Amino acid sequence: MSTNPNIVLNVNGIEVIYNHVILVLKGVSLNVPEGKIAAILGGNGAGKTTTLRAISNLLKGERGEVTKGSIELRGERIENLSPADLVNRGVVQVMEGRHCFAHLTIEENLMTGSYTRTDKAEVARNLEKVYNYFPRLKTRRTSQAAYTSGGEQQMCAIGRALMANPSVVLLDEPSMGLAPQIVEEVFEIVKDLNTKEKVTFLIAEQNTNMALKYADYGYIMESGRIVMDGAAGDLRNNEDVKEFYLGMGGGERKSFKDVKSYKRRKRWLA
Amino acid sequence: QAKEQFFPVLVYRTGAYAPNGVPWANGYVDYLKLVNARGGINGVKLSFEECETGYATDKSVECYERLKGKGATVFQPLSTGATFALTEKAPIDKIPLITAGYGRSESADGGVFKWNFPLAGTYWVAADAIIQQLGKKEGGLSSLKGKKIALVYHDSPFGKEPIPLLQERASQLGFQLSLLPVTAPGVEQKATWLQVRQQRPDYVVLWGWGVMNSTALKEAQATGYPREKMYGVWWAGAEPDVKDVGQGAKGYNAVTMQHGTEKGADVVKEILSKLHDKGQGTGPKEEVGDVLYMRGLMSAMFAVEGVRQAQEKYGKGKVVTAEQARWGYENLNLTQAKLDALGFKGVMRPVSTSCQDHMGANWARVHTWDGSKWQFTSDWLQADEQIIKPMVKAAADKYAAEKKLTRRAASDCGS
Amino acid sequence: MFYRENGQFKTSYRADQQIFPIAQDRWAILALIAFAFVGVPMLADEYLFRAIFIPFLILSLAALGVNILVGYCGQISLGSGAFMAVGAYMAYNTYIRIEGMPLILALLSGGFFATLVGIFFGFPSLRVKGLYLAVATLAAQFFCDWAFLRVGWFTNNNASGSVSVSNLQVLGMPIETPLQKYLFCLAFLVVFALLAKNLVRSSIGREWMAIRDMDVAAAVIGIRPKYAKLSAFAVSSFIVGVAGALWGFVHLGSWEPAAFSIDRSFQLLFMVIIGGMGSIMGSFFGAAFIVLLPIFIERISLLVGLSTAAAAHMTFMVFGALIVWFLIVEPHGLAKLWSIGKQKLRLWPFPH
Amino acid sequence: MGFFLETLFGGLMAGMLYSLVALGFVLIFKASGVFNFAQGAMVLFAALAMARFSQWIPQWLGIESKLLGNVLAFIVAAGCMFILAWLIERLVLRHLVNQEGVTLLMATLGITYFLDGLGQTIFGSDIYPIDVGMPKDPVFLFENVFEGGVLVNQEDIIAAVIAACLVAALSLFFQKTSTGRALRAVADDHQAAQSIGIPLNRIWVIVWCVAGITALVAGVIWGSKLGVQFSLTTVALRALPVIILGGLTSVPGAIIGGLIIGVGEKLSEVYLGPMVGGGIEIWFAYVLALVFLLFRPQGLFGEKIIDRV
Amino acid sequence: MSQKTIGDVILDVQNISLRFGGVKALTDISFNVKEHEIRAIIGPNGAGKSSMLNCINGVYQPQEGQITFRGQHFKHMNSRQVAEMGIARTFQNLALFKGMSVIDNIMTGRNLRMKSNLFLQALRIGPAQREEEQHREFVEHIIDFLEIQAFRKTPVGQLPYGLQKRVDLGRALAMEPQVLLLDEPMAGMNLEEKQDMSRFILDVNDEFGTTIVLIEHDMGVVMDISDRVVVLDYGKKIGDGTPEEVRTNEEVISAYLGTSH
Ligand SMILES: Nc1ncnc2c1ncn2[C@@H]1O[C@H](COP(=O)(O)OP(=O)(O)OP(=O)(O)O)[C@@H](O)[C@H]1O
Ligand SMILES: Nc1ncnc2c1ncn2[C@@H]1O[C@H](COP(=O)(O)OP(=O)(O)OP(=O)(O)O)[C@@H](O)[C@H]1O
Ligand SMILES: CC(C)C[C@H](N)C(=O)O
Ligand SMILES: [Mg+2]
Ligand SMILES: [Mg+2]
Repeated sequence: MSTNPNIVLNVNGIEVIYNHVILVLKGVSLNVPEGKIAAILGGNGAGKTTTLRAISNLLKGERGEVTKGSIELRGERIENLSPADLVNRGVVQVMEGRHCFAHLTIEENLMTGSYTRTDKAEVARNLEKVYNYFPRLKTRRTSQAAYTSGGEQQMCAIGRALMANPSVVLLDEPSMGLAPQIVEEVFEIVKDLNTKEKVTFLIAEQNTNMALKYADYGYIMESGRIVMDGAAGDLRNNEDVKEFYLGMGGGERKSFKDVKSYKRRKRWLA
Repeated sequence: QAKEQFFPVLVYRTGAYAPNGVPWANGYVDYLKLVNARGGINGVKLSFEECETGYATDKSVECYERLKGKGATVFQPLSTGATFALTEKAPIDKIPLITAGYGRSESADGGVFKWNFPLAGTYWVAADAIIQQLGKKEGGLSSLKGKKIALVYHDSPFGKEPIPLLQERASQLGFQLSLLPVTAPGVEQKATWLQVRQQRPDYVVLWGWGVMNSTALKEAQATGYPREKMYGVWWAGAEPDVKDVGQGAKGYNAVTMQHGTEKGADVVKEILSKLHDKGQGTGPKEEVGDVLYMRGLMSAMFAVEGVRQAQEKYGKGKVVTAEQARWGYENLNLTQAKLDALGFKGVMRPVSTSCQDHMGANWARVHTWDGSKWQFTSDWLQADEQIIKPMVKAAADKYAAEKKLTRRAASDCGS
Repeated sequence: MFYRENGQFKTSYRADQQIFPIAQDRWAILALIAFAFVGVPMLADEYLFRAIFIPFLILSLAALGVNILVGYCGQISLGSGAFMAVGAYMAYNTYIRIEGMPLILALLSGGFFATLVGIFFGFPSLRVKGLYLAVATLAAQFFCDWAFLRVGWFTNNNASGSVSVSNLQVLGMPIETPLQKYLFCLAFLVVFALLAKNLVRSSIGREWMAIRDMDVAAAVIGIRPKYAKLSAFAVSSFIVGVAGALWGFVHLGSWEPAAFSIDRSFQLLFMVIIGGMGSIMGSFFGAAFIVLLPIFIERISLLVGLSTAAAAHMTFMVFGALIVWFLIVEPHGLAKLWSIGKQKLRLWPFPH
Repeated sequence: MGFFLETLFGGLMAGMLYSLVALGFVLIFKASGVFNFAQGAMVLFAALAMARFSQWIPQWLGIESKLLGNVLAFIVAAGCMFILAWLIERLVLRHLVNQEGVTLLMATLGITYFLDGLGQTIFGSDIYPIDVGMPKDPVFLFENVFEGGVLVNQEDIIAAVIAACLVAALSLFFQKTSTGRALRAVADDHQAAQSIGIPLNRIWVIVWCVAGITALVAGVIWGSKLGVQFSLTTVALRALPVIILGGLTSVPGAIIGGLIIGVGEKLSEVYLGPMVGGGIEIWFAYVLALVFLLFRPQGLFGEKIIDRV
Repeated sequence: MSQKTIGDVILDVQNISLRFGGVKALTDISFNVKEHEIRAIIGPNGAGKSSMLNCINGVYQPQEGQITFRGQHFKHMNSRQVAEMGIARTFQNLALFKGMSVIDNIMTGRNLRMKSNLFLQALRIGPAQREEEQHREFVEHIIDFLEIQAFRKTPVGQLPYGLQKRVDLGRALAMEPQVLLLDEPMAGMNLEEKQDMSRFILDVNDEFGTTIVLIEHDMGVVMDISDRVVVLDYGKKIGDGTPEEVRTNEEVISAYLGTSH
């Protein structure tokens, strides 16, 4: 990877501590090349969300801080920028757990997404685009976000981020709570934006199957460390990944019903 | 032990009541300084320390405890609420309380309230003086019959204190009393003054403190109630109460605790020359001699003179204990000659206390705001002992009964 | 190195359910209580007792009560002053009206009447939430302020509307000297703190917290919001009422409604927030912070030679700044700060 | 009847004055989810600045004209409020992003203490006049209809007009501009607002500054009515039932709430008060607000309280 | 795999309609749940699945229709009643008690069964103490079962999303329900965790005989573990039957599954 000259995002050995005492990331390094899709995979509590928060500088509100390492965006150190500065530089995060503005309507939610855009025509175009991607949102445009279904909120959160015309999007579990069709659509949208508009993506995802299908490169994370990385295709063929993340250990997909006992996950780190 | 007679000073120089608390404190402290400049009490120098109470009872208690430990001679809390709380503590600690012009009216009864000294006037005195002045205006107390008098009062023990006396007077003289409470601190009085406008009382008696007073005057102006018909208690008759209203308060009257604004008094001149001209004064020079400043000055004078009196008994030129000082306050005998010598000529009349009478004087005058300064507009008024005495006794007895206290024996009076 | 829970294995759930599961904590607390009962009386002087410790103890007790309602059950209350007042005035009335009423019973009866009033004003909480609920409790506050001034019965028809008590004694022992008063309040506080701690770690305590954190979910698992909220109001106002009675009887001796004004309500709420919502310990920290710190700052300002007024203003400013500073360091209050400190100690000397 | 009208009118006017203070609360709450306990302190601080500068500036610059003096003082005082807003953002809010409401409430308590101390240190703790030439004497209407006429107060009317203008302007601001929308977003979720590029820092400075200027306007009006001194902070307590009745998040609610509370409390004091000894208006205001809340728990115009699982 | 016996209808939903203003969340929905079965509800986003659970739970009150539980009819249910009758539930958007530790969260699930009164609890003597210990023991089993021992005393607000979901399930299990309603229990989990979760669900279903109503978007899971499936779309029921039947239902395919499944 280091041979690629166009690294947009370069995370270098960061350590994150919550509340002054809880050490969560223990030296995470990763980089995302311009115009590619990178995925972070890993179990619950591995630190994916934390990594994304560190990049987009949203840790402060969670009382976390980056204590070691550096984060660069196109060669510029960004640890001390505010999230708003980052959005102005084109980096937008879609937060885990939706976080729609409860009292605002769906449309108002989307419109706040364009806070940093000044061109009215462009905003209108973006809005149209989002509604095209998620027709469901259009039918619910006037309801308060709090009163929409989980999936609708998820669409709203993604759509809202797109309204900022980002060049780098950090997606935290985009597929969560979405119907299978929509999951696929979301990934298609990602691909679409990626190829057509050269938007770079960093995706934290549980749906390994999907993620590796669409990503160019993957990182596997475990207990605050990156334990494996590689091109998506390589990962897909890795035996461990197959077994633990794709459910295809030993060839065939196993039925959920037939999982006999709880898996003892193989730990890459003892 | 101590070489100096220590006077604690509870003050409020901040917060809602600061505009009224500051001049009093300045006067109090200036007088203590003046006594030192004059050479102390028979050579005993005074020391003092301020403690900020913010007019809050619990802060006052804290200050009391703090300064008590330093050998306090006498406390003057300058708040009715704090007076109530300290009244319970003083007998245990054996420290006298001077509450010149406030506190419980029944505490004038030294037989029950051994440690309290509402010197020179209680609220019942003030209320009675006002009624007498109204009587004079109407051409005799009996002409008050059928008149309407409204009491606009601070809704607190302080404000409620005059009610028993006014009711007594109302039933005796046959005027109609209506009670209009104002919730502290009294920044919103529209409803009250609408009621005044509706009832059209012949007189309004204003029993306020702090911002309530100026607000009342402004509302009176806004509802067109004549200020000439308004009579305030002596805590509603100083510069901070009217100066911000200015011309709007013209004609407003207030009963005084004997003194008014006394720029020309000897003691004021002395303070100006001995302290302020040397840069040792407290507070702004222009305010020396203002009403509340004088009140502080006078209160400090009482504190000092009691000690002087006690020295007569317990040893001239010696520091007296609080308990000894109490005897001094109980046996004050400030004759006119003594007062004149102290520089209070024309400011006040004699005060003399006894075992039974802890008040020592019941005189008052009325002064009126002419738009820029206070001016006396009445003769000396004396509260009617016939009415007040029995009320004091009854109330004191009730207190004693509740507390299971017995009246002091005559023998106790000598000590 | 010395503060560790390693090696202290719990062999029963009972052991794990102790108030202080870590042995060091247990010893520390016992030592502290022993010190409070024995050590402090030997060291403190009258000023400390009367001006510092007694108010601190009583307000801690009140803060404890408020914490149950606000911190544990999440019902914002600005009526604590009123409940204190009810406690004080009703204790006064039972005390003087019933011949031979024992002091402790009188104080508890103050708590009992505060409970009734508390439940009454707690009813709106079944419908109204959050800051909006504050208005109901404020109504209690202003109404009680007014009622105690206006209704003669409460003050035994005292003209000025203030009341006083004296000659306190318990089982023939007088509660007169500062030391006796201190021990009396301390005993109350220790007992109530223990009972409160038991409550909050029992099922009722969990119900309160569940209602606080997410009332819809709480209802779904079978918690009755009505019962949980009203019981929190009841328990809280009982404790607050007793504290009010102590404040009147033991600390002031004589009082008027202004002693329990809206400022007191705010003060108590702030103790709870700065000390730590939902923490018994936090109530003590909060009371200490709000009662002691200003006095301390003021005395320092006086020592450096500021005038009375300047010192008072400085106190305000420094105190305000400290509040903000502590919140920035730990938004969840001093109790949280304390537990994080302990956690760090546990890791020490090897960070993480 | 004449008297009833008078009371009614007096209540409406008093209500408008409460609304003016209430507005500051609503503004900050709506735009950042912070219940600003310091609103009363800000009113006092602003009024003190205005009162003192209107006295000092003419002295320093030797200006004769009262109008000019007042205008300059107003500008300087507004400047103070701006600096204050900026400092509050820098030193306080910025470090408390994404914290719970109570924490922020507590922080504003810290600010209250600080301002109280600071204001008195800089400006003194005496009572100071603000004289912007408000007419003080009453006028009487309908003198031919009712005996004694119906008394109204010009000062109140002026204040009411100013309050109405402020409300109109602020409502427009919230409803029609994208900043207004962003403010509401911030109130809902600090973190999400940050994540889509709303600059919290700038937003907060703006909001606090606007609230500061509202406080200044309230301070000038109340100050010219009462004189500027510490008790001015207590008018905030009067505004509490108003905002709660109107809804914490509603600008027009502050006005309607003010009118209802104003009328309710004056009528109750005048007509019910005498029966029970008077002094009831303050608790009556709260009880009135409570009664409304039992029917609409979010206040008359407040945003619905959302609880969904 | 043990042969499981599906019993009678335990929960019967009849003609439920639910509207929010103009939004028709549910229109005339009927379906039933039999004892001991795993019943899945699927459908596109906003179809009304969560609303359906909310109606059963008494959180929402449907305008029309009735619900029958064990032969008792309800026009609408009251949350407390529902809980007492033995219906527990997890939430799509995590409705944990954020400020409480994992243990306390799960213990709240036992509250319905705790009988000692306030005074006993305050004194913590005898029965109260014993009761507390008994229930604690039960909860510890659940904690072991869900493998969250290490987080016992952590405030749940600090746990990662996936673990919070487990605690949510734990709380519901602590109620020892007869019917367990699960709203997307596996959202935000990776495959391995989903396998674990499926195992939990199957075990609960097997060992305790608990009836399960499951909302889930992962078709793999739904098809593998459920006995019968209801499909909702825009508030209407468009399919009901065994996984096999549903999978091949044209309408379901076009509305929800899409072609690739
Ligand atoms: N605000 C916080 N305070 C303390 N600890 C936290 C906080 N947020 C996360 N953690 C801890 O950090 C670790 C990593 O959490 P993170 O949310 O980054 O995981 P994740 O990989 O995103 O998991 P998931 O897939 O479940 O979302 C967890 O152990 C969690 O307990
Ligand atoms: N309280 C409410 N007020 C208004 N509308 C509501 C409310 N609850 C749900 N709705 C609407 O009802 C519809 C169904 O919502 P529901 O949450 O049941 O969907 P769902 O099937 O669970 O979807 P998802 O899979 O996305 O969670 C949605 O359009 C939603 O916006
Ligand atoms: C200066 C004062 C003693 C008057 C005051 N209102 C009080 O009685 O408390
Ligand atoms: Mg995550
Ligand atoms: Mg759902």
